[in-house]
Amino acid sequence: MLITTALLVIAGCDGSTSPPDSNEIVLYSALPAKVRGLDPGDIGDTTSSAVASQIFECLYQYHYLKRPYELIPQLAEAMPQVSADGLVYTVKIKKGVYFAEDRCFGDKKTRELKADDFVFAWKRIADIKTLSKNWWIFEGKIIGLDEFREYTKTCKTAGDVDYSRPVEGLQAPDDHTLVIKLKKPWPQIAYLLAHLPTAPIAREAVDCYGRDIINHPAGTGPFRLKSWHKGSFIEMVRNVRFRGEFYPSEGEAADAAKGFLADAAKPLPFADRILMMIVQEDPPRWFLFMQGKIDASGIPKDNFNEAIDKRGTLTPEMKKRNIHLEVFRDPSTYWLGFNMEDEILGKNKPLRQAISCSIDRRKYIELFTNDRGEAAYGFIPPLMKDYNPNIKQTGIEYNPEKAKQLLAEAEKIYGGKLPKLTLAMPSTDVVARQEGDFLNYCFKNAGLNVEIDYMDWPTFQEKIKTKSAQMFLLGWIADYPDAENFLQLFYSKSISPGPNNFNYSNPEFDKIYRQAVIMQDGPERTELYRKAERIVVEDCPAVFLLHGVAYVLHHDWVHNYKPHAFGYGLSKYYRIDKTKRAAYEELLKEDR
Amino acid sequence: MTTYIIRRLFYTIPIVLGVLLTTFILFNVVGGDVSDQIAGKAASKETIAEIRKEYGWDKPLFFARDSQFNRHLINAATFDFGRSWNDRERVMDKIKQGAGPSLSLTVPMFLGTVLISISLALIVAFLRGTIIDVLAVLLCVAGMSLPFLSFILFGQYFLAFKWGLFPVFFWPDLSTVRYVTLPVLIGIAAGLGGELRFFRTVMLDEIRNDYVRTAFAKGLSPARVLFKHVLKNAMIPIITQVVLAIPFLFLGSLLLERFFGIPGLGYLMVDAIGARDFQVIGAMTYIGAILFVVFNLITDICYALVDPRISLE
Amino acid sequence: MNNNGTLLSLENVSTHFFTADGIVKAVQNISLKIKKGRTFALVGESGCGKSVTALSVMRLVPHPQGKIAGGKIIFEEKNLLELNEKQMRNVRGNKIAMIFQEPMTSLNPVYTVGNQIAEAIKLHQDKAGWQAKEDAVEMLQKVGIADSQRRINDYPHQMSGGMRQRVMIAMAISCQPKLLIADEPTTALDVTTQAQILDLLDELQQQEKMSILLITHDLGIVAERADDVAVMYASRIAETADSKTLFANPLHPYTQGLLKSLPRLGFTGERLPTVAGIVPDPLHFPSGCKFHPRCPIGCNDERCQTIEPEIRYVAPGHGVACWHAQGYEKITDKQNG
Amino acid sequence: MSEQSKKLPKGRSLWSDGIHRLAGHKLAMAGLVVIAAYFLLAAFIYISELCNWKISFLQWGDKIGREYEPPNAKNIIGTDFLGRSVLRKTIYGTKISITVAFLASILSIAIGVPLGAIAGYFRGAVDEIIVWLYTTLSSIPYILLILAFALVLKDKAINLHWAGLGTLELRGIASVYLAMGLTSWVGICRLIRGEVIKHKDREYVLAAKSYGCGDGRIITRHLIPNVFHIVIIDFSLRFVSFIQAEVILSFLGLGEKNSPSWGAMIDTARLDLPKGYWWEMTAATLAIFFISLALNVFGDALRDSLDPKLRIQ
Repeated sequence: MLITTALLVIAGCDGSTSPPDSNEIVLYSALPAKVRGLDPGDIGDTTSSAVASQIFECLYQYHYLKRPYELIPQLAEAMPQVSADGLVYTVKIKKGVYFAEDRCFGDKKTRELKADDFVFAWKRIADIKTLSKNWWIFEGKIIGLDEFREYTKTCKTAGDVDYSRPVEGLQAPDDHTLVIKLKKPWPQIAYLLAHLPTAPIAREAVDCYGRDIINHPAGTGPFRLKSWHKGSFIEMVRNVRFRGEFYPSEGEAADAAKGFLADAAKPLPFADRILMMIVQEDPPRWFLFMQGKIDASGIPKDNFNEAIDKRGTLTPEMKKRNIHLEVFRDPSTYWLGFNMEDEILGKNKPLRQAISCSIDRRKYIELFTNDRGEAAYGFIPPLMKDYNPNIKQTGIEYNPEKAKQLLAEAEKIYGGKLPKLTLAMPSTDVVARQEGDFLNYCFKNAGLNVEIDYMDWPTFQEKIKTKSAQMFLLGWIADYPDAENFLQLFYSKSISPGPNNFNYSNPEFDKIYRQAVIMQDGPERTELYRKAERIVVEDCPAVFLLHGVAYVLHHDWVHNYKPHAFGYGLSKYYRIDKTKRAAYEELLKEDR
Repeated sequence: MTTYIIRRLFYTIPIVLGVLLTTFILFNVVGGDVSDQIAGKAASKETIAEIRKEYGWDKPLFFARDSQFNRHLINAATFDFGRSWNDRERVMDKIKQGAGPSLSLTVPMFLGTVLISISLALIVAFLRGTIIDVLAVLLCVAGMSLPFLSFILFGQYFLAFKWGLFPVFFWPDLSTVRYVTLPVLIGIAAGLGGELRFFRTVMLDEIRNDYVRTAFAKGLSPARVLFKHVLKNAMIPIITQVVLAIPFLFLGSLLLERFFGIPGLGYLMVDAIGARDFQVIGAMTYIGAILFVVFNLITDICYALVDPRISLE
Repeated sequence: MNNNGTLLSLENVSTHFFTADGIVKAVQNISLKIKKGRTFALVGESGCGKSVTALSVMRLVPHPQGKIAGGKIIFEEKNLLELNEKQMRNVRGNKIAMIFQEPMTSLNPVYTVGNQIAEAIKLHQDKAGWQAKEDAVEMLQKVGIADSQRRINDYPHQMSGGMRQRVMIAMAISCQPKLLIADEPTTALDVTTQAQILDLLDELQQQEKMSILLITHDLGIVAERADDVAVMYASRIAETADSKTLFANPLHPYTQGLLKSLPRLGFTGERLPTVAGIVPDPLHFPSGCKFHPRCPIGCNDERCQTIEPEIRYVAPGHGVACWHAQGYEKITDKQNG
Repeated sequence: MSEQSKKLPKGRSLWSDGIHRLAGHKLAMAGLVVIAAYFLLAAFIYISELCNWKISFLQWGDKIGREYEPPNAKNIIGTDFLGRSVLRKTIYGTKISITVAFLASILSIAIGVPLGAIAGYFRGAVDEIIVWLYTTLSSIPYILLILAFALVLKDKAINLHWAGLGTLELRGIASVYLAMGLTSWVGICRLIRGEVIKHKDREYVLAAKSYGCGDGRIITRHLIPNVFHIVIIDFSLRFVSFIQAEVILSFLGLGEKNSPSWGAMIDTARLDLPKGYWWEMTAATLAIFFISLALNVFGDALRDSLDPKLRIQ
């Protein structure tokens, strides 16, 4: 999933005031961006995912407590049965799972989940008329699905698309069995079956609401949408038809000591209601958290000093208020990318290296992540199993003197004084401007002449898609814990408008990539991944800046708050202690 | 009267067409299509072509039966602006939903500002030249000279967060009155200066008229002279200022709504600007202009109601 | 002091304007007496302070620049300057009414004339709306407006200048005031209308037994209508007497100059000043007698140039402020006539 | 009051009279001094950049202290997140803000005055078209119009080859002042048109016509100089709104990014304020406050002394 630079904003998760019904347990949280729509097939942004994941479920989910991240069945009965050649996946679906009550199901209000709902949902993603952003998930993977997409292109309108048209690779022999046939091995498939866009969708809902389905999510999850005040707040309530799930009984070694196992085997969810406020400005979001209105909050960059001291622990003021800090690694890497098709940069490796040498990563991390990020030398983040600690030796360190030497070399190649370079920034906001100021400061010190060009996200995307950005600041946060998700960004077949924004093309890399993606996990594949990474780092299509670290503050009344890098629908695990919440209100009153 | 209104409506046709042409040139010709942005992170050429078809960007701009401009005119005439490409929501639904919250913020703000500033303007105009008047004018100018964003930031930080006098943000359990109070007060504080100064000038122009002296010579009290005689005469500039401000109420307040979580049209605009959602901005621009044209007409009718010298025939 | 017969007396009244450019002494030490039922004319060139004198009596000097700096204004044995604002409001429009020069602008354009007349009646006579309205109709009739029942609902812009001045007069007399101040009531009107309005004022004076303070620059009108006259020059009274005396025996060179410029018969609407020279700038009055630069005698006389003459009464009721006036130097004390 | 009208010295033209009155107005003169200081500072920054002078207080990019140093003896208004001097940034910000407001004003005058004069002078069809044009633009809510222009013009390249100028790249503030200029000429155009209509039948114009002056000459040599005071007054008051608009546009991400501007500083500081780093916000707010105050005071005084209609005593 694409993410903008080192701005580590986390959706605050839960919070509380006194709810109208005194026995009701309410989670309050703040979303840092607007929610675009709750059609899982079309969701491409984290904020909408954070909401929709409380309502929809996939075949699989990540274990809440175990690390490294491990998949467990959610709607599926068990992990898939895979044929020997790795091409046929058979998934048994749980029985007795019902959709949340919705008027689209007519008088009965609900219906049991069937394997067909998955087939329908995935065909819908393939249907070009729905303009789904998530076609990349299935593109070229499932037998017959690409042909289905071709077929939809021939249809005049969305209504003409015939969903009963069979797709060989997607079959539901009975209501509780799903058979997926692949064109080639796809080891990551299980991760994607835990990815929100693959959630099942009831055909009734699509028929009933048409394109308005974005406002009428009907899922099988622990909560259902009660009301959605656009741009303001979203209210969800417990889904009475929820299939029943229990809090995990095992976890990491330290989990028991931290109290994460206190609720083991208790029925989920704990909360009756979720209230998600949309608060796009940082100051009010921080104010709401400090007033105890919302349960958890990422720390806006500029509130760091107030919340956390130099050693990365909470300030006494925060401790006094019983606020907890969670720090965790993000599966993300941030970089300054080069457009390899650019006349000046593409053919001039010393220039790219000079730029790489000129940036003081340590200072960057200190300034923009309060010293808590990890300097990056390659693109696979340390959270990934395939992370290569030795990539540092291949990577380039901060060295302004060396930058100057490389620059001299670069000028020889270019044949004269280098023209002004342009760095595209994906945002015009304050943090982007500060980053730009800092980078420019670094460039100046190394004698580089760079213009920083700030633009809004859509313009930035357009620039990248049309290959007209020379350099750009961007990052990637993994959709699933497989480094393949990063590798594909450098594959020559996916250059812009595909995800390879660098327009990087290296036949050697391509060969390894093609080989590695169809391999099952194992030391051999790790070796190939690392080799591919080394090739990229040597070619220097980007300056790898840092791997993200996220911070979340939460109040002491939220129990079972364990950060998770891939899961979104976590509200079901949180338990609220209302007496502590009341105590905080008292504390606030005293302070005043 | 009816003939007058009909004639005036007739005059508005070229204006409305002008507005439509302006928005079309801005958003369709210069702004252009945003299909690559809609397509998302892994777009292919065919998806982009499909999107262009979906939104009609593959059609000629002008001079064809199915040209984009014709489409634009039809959309405007039916008030159906299709779906926002950003979140696939109906543009008209978004606007309808936003109008209420915006009005709940801007109407009290507007009434407060107008009533306070007109009353103060009468008083200040009566006391013209005294130290109170000089101070009031200086305060007004000072208020006008502070950036609006500063008003909001200081107001939210001190009044709401530090001193806890108001809620810092919208909250579902709160009554509307509670959470709009602070933004309304900030809006009034920021807007009062300019309004007060304007109305003071209007009143001063009026208060120098001979009929005011006549009224005083009759033995009327200053309050009666100001509120009965001066105010009604000052109504023409006041109506122009006040009635023509009403269409803007529907647009909400860009900054206040965003900082205080009021899901109105100002908020919608900020989002639309960030996402380059030209459909929303274009629709808002058009609706704003229509409202303006309508209220312009209402203003003219109001003139006739307050001033016997003006006739609509 | 004998106040019998005196309705209003001004004693050493001064009114100053405080402007950005300095203090303008618009009225300096003016004293005069208006007798019951008589017409007192205040004459002078524009800018001499006569209007400000009238406004001072009403205490309607434009504030905050203007201020009555001193003196007494005795009306019905009370000093108006000592009344509070509320008491003063009870005098205005009730006991002392005023009409103005510009009938075109002196009426409020957005209210009907009836409304404006009735407003004063309601205020001062404590009458209900319908009663006040009936009174207003009656008043309009009184000032000679035909079809008053209907005209009462007219707006000022629907009336001619003369009609509007009649409305102003109706408004002024609606509460039977003791004193009517008429500040150049006819200047803005054409000649025939002027005469009609003045006749109307005369007539009403007879009926209502009120005094009139007539402010004008037209000596012709004074000769015909006034009982007593005061001539003002540069914020002061130059000469005052009853009308006959003044016209027969003007003592001040300024008065003499004015009278010379007066056509023998009747009056015309022409502007008066044919006295050589220009009216002095009130910010930079000349030293000594303010008339000396224009005075055939004073321009060469050192005393005139340095010492300003006080008003002295050379005969009962006949005061003059000129060193060279006949009999002026014989009187050493100020007399209060 | 007739008494006061007399004290006007006689025989002075509108201009010399106005300037005389203005010179006596101490507050207005103080305002003028402040405005001049800001302009000179902006000019000085340009000159020093052109001549490559290294003047320490203009080196806003230098790190001069710790990060977020509060105001102290060494750095009077503290430092920002990179340890750069807030004072230097504020001083340097003058350049952007004054440039934007100045160019926008010039642009709006350059469009509005000729159009207004032509419309008022020729009347007829030309007038109809120009009036239609500005009525259309003024029907669109100003804030929406300016945002739409800024948004659409942003990062666009305008092909001026036909004019022999090459391509104009609209980077950074160019789109901002273009948007402001292209949308705000309506007011001045309307005023000039009205005034020209009043003047065109005056004796001096008729006289000029009678001895054979062409239309162009009459407009440029006779009419415009006689109505130019309106332009000056409008300029001084509009300037303020442009400076304030820069703040809003910066908040919406449409402003200058590469060097400090007051709008950008306030926008930055909205994140700083909640943790008590108030100095950057305060510095930029005050910088805006003083020039706005000066312009308002001066503009008012100018209007009072040059425009007899609006003169307030």
